[in-house]
Amino acid sequence: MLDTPTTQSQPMTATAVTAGTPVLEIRKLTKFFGGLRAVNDFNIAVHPGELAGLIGPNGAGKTTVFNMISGLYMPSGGEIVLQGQDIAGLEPFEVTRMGVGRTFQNIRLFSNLTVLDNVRIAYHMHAGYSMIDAIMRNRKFDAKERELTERAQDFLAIFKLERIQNELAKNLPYGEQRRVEIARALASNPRLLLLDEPAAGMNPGEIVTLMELIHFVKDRFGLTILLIEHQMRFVMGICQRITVMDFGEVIARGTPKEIQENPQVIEAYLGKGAAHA
Amino acid sequence: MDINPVFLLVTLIKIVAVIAWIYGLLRVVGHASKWVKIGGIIVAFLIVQLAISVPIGSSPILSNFDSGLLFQACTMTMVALGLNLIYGFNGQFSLGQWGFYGIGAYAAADITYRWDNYDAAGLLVAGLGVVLVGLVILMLNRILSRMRGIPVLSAFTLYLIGVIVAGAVALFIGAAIGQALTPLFGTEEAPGFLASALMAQVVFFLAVLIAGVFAAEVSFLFGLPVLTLGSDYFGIATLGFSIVINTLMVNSDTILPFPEMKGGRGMVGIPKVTNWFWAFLFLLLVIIVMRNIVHSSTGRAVMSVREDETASKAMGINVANYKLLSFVVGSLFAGIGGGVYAHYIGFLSPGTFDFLVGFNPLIIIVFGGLGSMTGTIVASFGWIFFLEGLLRVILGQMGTEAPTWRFVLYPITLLLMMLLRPQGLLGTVEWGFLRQREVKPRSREESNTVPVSIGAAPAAK
Amino acid sequence: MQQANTSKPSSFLARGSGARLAWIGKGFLIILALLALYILVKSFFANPQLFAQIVISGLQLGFVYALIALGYTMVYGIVRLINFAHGDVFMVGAFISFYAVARFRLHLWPAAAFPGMSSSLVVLIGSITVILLSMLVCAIMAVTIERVAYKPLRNAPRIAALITAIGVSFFLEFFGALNFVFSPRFIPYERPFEVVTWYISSGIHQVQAGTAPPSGAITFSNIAIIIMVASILMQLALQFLVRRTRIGKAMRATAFDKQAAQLMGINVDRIISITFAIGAAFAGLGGVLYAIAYPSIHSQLGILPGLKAFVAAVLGGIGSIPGAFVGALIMGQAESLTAGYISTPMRDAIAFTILILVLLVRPTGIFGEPEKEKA
Amino acid sequence: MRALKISSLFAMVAIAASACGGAATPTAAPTAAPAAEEPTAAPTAAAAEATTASEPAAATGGELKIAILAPLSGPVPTFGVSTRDGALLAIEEWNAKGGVNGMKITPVVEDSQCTPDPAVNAANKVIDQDGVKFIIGEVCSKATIPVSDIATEKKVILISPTSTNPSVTVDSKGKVKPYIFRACFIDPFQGTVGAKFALETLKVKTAFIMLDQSNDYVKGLAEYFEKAFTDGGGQVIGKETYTSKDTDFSAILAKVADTKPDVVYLPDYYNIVNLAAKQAKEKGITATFLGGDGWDSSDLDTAAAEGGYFTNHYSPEDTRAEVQNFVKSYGEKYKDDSGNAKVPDALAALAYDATNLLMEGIKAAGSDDTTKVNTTLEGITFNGISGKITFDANHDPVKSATILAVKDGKVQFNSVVNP
Repeated sequence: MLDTPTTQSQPMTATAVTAGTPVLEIRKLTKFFGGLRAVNDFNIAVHPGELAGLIGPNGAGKTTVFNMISGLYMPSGGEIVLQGQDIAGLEPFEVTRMGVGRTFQNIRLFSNLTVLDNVRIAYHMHAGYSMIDAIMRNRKFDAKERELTERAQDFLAIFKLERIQNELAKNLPYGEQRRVEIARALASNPRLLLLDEPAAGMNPGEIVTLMELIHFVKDRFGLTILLIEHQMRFVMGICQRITVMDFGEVIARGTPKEIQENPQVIEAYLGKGAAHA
Repeated sequence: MDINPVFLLVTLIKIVAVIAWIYGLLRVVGHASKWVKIGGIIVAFLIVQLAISVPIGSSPILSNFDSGLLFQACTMTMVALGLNLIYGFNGQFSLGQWGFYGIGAYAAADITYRWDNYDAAGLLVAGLGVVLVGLVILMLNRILSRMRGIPVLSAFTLYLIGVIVAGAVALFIGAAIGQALTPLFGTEEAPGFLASALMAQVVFFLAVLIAGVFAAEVSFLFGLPVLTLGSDYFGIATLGFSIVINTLMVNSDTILPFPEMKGGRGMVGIPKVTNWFWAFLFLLLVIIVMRNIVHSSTGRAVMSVREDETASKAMGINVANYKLLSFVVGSLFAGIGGGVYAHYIGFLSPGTFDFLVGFNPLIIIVFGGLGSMTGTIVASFGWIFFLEGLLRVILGQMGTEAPTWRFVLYPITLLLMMLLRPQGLLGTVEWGFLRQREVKPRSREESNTVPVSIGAAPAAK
Repeated sequence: MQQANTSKPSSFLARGSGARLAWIGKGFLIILALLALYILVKSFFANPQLFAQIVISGLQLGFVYALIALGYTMVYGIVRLINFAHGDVFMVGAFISFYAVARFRLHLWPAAAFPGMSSSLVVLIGSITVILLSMLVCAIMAVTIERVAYKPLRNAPRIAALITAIGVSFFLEFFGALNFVFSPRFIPYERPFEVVTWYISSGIHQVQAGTAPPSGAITFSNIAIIIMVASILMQLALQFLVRRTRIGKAMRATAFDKQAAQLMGINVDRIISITFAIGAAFAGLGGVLYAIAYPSIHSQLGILPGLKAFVAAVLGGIGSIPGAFVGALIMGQAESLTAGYISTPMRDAIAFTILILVLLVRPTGIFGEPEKEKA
Repeated sequence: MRALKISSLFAMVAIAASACGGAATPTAAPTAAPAAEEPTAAPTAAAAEATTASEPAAATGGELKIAILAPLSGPVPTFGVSTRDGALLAIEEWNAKGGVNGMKITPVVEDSQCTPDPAVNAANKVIDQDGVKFIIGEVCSKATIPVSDIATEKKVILISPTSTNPSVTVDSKGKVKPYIFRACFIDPFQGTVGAKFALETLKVKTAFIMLDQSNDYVKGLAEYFEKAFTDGGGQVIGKETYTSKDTDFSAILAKVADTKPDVVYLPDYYNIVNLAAKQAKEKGITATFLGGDGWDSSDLDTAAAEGGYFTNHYSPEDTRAEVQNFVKSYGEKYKDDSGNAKVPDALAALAYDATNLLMEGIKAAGSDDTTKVNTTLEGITFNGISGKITFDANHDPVKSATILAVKDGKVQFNSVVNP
């Protein structure tokens, strides 16, 4: 408590990162749950402006990797280097403050709050006024609150959510909830965006829209994106480079085309017999 | 005895009038114009003040019975609002609110008691102690918040040591220079500056604030480690807290060094300073502060913790801090409520702060609707006026055996209410001032974003 | 907790600077534990007989708590409801047996039905009848309460059911206090069988009324033994029920995932009712034994034992049956030893402080399963 | 908008206003207590309010309202019921005799729960709404103390039957509160009597004191017993505290067994005695139990307390006519669950005495003017169930104590100790 959210007037585009140095570099990341090895010796490097994909069958450990990057799980070993700084083991809110935004596999909106509030909460750490300002309702509060609200509304406008900004999040249909969640993740001002199965539960038409949307936000905000996805079509259509996991280990990496032809991947997805078929 | 319908009717009308008054007050405070606001507050104050003090015939509209209920409702509102911040808005199931209420009551009463008994050293120690402890906590908080990964228990131990040191320093300073202040009180015949009538009011005001802050400090120390517990476990720990506090009250003269609190015998000699003005002022303050917190970025962060801790963390919100924040602010309100209560009733006994009675604020906020400030206010007033007002009037008229039925009817009402409206009386409805200002959607032209052409919204409706 | 074994010197975060202070918190706890240990050891050597006596009384208390705590923990495990009315069911159990014994002389029915039966057998069968009656009435009552007050709220917010639980608790306490129900008085309880006390002093001897046992003798009574045996038996029976029977399996399934259990064809409503019934039956048994041990009953009798038992259940890890048992024993000892050696008026305060400290070290109680990490 | 600033502005304005009159607001309310009234006759709400107050005090004829504040619900309803029954019996008897000064007495029973807030509400209600000028109650000191302040302010006569805390009749500065009386003797007397009895009659040397720290009544008795016992040459070899909610006394009793005192002083209510004495018996403790008036109840477990003694206000076996008549009429009016006549306990007797005291006071004053009644009560000599009562300077009654013995399963009269 008692901390004042830092006033960071960052531009809406992420600070330029020297090309070549990865935004995110994970080395030898390992996670045990009790005796169970969920992730073993996981390595990945995501470069600035890249749209990288992480795929694998159910239970391969993809979400566990995400949870370790965003600080929800404490890694059992390894390094997570975000722009030259090791963030392994930091509290989630600290990771977020360092510029990592994420969405969740099963949508986690603040369901009893309005869409606008959902997005405004994401910008809380940059709100720029303290609780004392809020209690006094002074000029600083008014100015910053207006700025913050307008900013949030900008995001909503981008996602075509401005008409429903005062709806409670729980009352929205699924597709809109997804978009609110992405808008919210973007509002936290990330450089690296982690998308956990953004296309889950969407029909092909929606998926196309979503792909356009992701491309748009990536270019619009200069983001680096790492996404987990089940739907091959989606991943193959959007990602530049793909890493495949199975049983907590990386089994393949490469361009979509390379991955599609990799027998190990086919085996992991379709079972042993399939590769020989 | 016969049932007297006039009494019943009058009592009912009074309840309706009180709720109408609350509605009016909230509307007026929420008004855009500054002058309507000021005028409205003063009018709202005066209406009740006149009803209390100006007799019609030989009895005022609001008799002592009614005004007593009013004061109790005001303090109950403060306590319940605090709990609503903790539980309703932040989702931390706390049963310890009554303990903080008790702490506030005893602390404020002790300060004014010392003032009343010309104990300058005691006053100094109390004031200084609370301030120093507060400063130490703030200072340590600054230092510790820079350290990463400090275990909660270690932080707690450090705070505890800091608080003990601060308390000892206050005690030392108070003892050293306290006596020098005694002449300021003057004598019984020629009261000095400190003993004047004006100072009685000022001391009371400060005492209530100090008591609130003291309750907040205790809640900080207690909440720091305990808020790491999961919801229900936290509830039990806080229940334990209120029982520990109650036990300490019973033993305040033997185990704690406060002979004037007289332990289980109850503390007498507390000046009865609370009047409608103070009750109203503190109520208004609590309502305004609460509303301003809730409808701000801080408030949204607090609510996000209730909605989904994990998502909240992923949005960069320091969940532990916001739990602690709402717990401390909620306890501050309870402490202030306790201070006001102590000076209304003029007598404190540990029995008032028994854990069974401590369920009342919880019942009230659930009744009113979790996360609804209006609901809490209305439910607090309604609850007191129903249980202590209406029920007393009805049963009092039904013969000598009927009053034993009071606590049979009350739980039945409780059950029916919960079964019929599990979301609470008002759900999440807010009135006037307490409503969040609606933000108008910005049209595309206004926004400075580039129009996007990503196709129509997904069809999954 | 596992610490990331990173060896990254470049980290500007100075991570670990706080973690290195972990010894402060641990030290604090260790000092408290040592203090408690010191008091106990010192008291033990000062007067071992007294110490043993206090431990025995703590055991008796703890086993009664265990009987009540089982009900709390079962109900919580299945419907996640803190059933505040459970303590009052316990009270009703005590009253049912009181009426059965004092009014209807039910404990003497074998003598009336089979004249010539040996008196000890009469007492045995009679007492068991009374106890079974209490358990049955409590079970029926609990199921009724569940149907009326909790079931309609199963899909409402959890807090709504908690408030109705408090309401039911108030209702039982104050309805019971009405003159024509249990009356508001503290009623001297008539026992179905007499309490016999023995003392250990070079052999076991019975305490004769009016004569003091020799100094240094440790006394214990038949009711203490009955409470312990009953409590342990019930614990074992419950373990058997939950682990080995179909109903037990259904209970565990329901506790694990109500919806999935329903899909598996389990009648969840029935399982919940059974859970309430079993918990209440144990409370009823506890009520009778408690009243026999502490023979003064009134309508608010259940509040404090109920609360303590609940705390015991939390201490042991709510939802866990052995946890409730162990928690109750710890609670009994904590109370008894505090009363004996630290300060009687602070007994509850210290019991709760212990609870809070245990929770800080093990946030879900001693036997509680750690809360699932969710993401 | 700037609601906070505005409210603080408002605060300043109002502080200025209240500095002169703020503190006085409660007293600014009219203090003339509303008199008896016929509420049903009032046509409208406002008129009802007005009639409550404006009808002149009926000195003769009409109605005299007496409020009985008793804890009928809450933690100790049993005390409330006894108190109410005792007081109602007295009122009934007076009404049968034609009332006081020709006024018919109407009781107003209110539940005050033995807790400050409800007690204050109940008091305010009976004073403001019902226009009562005389209160019998409350039972518990912690409820009577705040009520006594209200009564003093409103010039309402209050006689507490059983509140023993000195603060009931004396304020924190040591001044006697006018209009406030009590019908029971206070702790110093009873504690001292108990100690004297132990030393002189029982001729014991060592005592063990068990007390409830949170109960001022028990604490007071224990304190004065200890003082008198030590002063008289006895030795207090142990002192252990418990709380009123305890049921298990084994830890304390283990210590009692260990120290082997001659007497155990347990000045608590019968419910605690039932438990503690019974457990002591089962543990083979042979010390004599000694207690105070709290033991007095038909629910005292005589088997548990066998061999014990306690000081009391009266004995139902007392042969005085007042006592026997009281016991008889109480038993006729109130029956227990199985239809047997109830034996009045000390609470009932004291409530009965308190009510009679009040009536005598009103009768002697010749009117229901509380100032006059106050004066007559201060000088009254009244022969009640609990002995001859006069009031000392602190409005505490000066009267004799009775010592009762529990013997052969019965409570028997032992002796009377005069002050």
